[in-house]
Amino acid sequence: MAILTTENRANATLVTMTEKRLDAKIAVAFKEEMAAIINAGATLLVLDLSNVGFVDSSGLGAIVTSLKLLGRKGDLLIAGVKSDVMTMFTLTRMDRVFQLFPTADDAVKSLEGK
Amino acid sequence: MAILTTENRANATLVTMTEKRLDAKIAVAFKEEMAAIINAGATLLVLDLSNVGFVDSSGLGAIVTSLKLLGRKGDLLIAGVKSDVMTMFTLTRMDRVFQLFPTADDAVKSLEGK
Amino acid sequence: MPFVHLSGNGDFDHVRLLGVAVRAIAETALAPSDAAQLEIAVVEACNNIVEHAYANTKGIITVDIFLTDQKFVVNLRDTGKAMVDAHQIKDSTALDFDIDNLDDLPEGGFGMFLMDTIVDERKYFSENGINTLTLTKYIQP
Amino acid sequence: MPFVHLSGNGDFDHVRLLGVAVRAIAETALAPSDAAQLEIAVVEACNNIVEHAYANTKGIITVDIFLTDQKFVVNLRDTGKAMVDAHQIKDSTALDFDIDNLDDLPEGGFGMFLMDTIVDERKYFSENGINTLTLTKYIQP
Ligand SMILES: Nc1ncnc2c1ncn2[C@@H]1O[C@H](COP(=O)(O)OP(=O)(O)O)[C@@H](O)[C@H]1O
Ligand SMILES: Nc1ncnc2c1ncn2[C@@H]1O[C@H](COP(=O)(O)OP(=O)(O)O)[C@@H](O)[C@H]1O
Repeated sequence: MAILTTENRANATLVTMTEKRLDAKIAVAFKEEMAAIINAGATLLVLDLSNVGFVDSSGLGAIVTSLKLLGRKGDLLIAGVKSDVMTMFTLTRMDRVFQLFPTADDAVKSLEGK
Repeated sequence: MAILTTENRANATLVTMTEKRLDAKIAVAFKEEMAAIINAGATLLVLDLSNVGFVDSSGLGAIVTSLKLLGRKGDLLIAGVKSDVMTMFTLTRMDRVFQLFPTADDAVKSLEGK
Repeated sequence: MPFVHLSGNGDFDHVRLLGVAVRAIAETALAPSDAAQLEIAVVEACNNIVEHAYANTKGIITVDIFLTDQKFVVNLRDTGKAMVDAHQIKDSTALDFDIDNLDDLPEGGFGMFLMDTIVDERKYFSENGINTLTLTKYIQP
Repeated sequence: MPFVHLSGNGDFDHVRLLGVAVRAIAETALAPSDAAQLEIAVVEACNNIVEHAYANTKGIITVDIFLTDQKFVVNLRDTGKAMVDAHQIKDSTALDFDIDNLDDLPEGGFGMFLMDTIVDERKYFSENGINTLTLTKYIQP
């Protein structure tokens, strides 16, 4: 069962998290599916978290792992972060590491021309 | 601590439930406060349940008790029932006993001229 | 198979807390509206334990939740007075009232009816002073 | 004083269920956003029990909740490996990274920091093979 779905949107790859929780139970699967997407050649990624109501530190760590794997050659933008999940980003200062956008459309648009 | 607040609205008494749950813990207090309102002379009542997210059979019974106390001389309209609470009314057929209105304003308006 | 154990004192304060906890756990497996209905069934069962089994004496309510792909099972236990004849308590009369006759309207007696309407199976047995009520909700695939 | 007892197996499936149950109970006493944060703290504590105390062996996580007007107390117990020196594990280094240096970004190690940021007190002790972590959140009057 895939926890991520992908879709080409302009020059970006929109990655949508389908599950409601990104936690320790699912963090390894998340990293593996992200790695598959990145290894298949995607470099401009938008991760849509609008279905996600809970992220723990394993889940957040899994996103950081994906960013590191992508490296400096790409971009990983995050969209649709709900307020409870945003707390996790701000408490850990990850809101300053990632570019966060209200919606996937906003994030896709910001990548145009890159 | 009052669980009901009252307000005069046109010819109706608007009774607002302030708590989020109308259950066995609070059913007796609810009946007592409703009795005080009815015994003080109110006959056209609108009960606003828009703050209420959970009603059990004790809570529903307490509303029926109030209706019976009011008797045929008055009216007890119910407003703002959320969908989870509506289930309780429909499962017990009480949706056919009570007149239900989307908002307190709708209920107050329906009593005009009574 | 996930299994969570909950318990609290047999009073209405704790019934609330057990109710919301069961609902939250149910929401991980059931549709939100089904989880909300399950909270009603569990609260009715707990209220009965407080009112009839413990009848104002002290005791513990134990709630065990078993969760499979096929069903959500809630096992409620108490050590109070056993139900006299659980199978004789039918749901059929609870709704047998005239909606236009004010005096006829029921102010209670909905508990068993609600449980039977909401869950797919209700089983009760009493053994060695422990009363066990099992409520099972099937999960649509 | 309301007191609810919860328990489940020490694995990530059960951590989820314990987490949502604690949050639902917390919502009866705390602001929704505080209850959401408390879920994070409890899930981090439970994840640590699964990863470090039980470290892929089997065991039970017990969560006791005490609720007063002043505080919401969550007591987590396990029977796994005790923490070597709970007081030496500081929160100070977790956030000590350069946000512009990709290689420096932490992929973990946030658990203790999050607990300390979210709750007002964290206490740990280990006795007779039972490890107890107590997280206390004060309730604003
Ligand atoms: N847990 C229980 N222990 C003992 N008797 C019970 C229990 N639950 C229900 N009963 C009996 O069954 C009857 C019907 O219960 P219920 O439908 O919930 O209505 P109510 O509790 O409002 O009377 C109760 O009045 C009581 O006599
Ligand atoms: N319940 C526990 N039992 C044993 N050791 C623990 C426990 N919780 C935490 N630790 C130790 O404290 C360290 C820091 O924990 P934490 O801040 O949650 O980060 P992480 O678990 O991601 O390493 C862990 O790496 C582990 O060595």
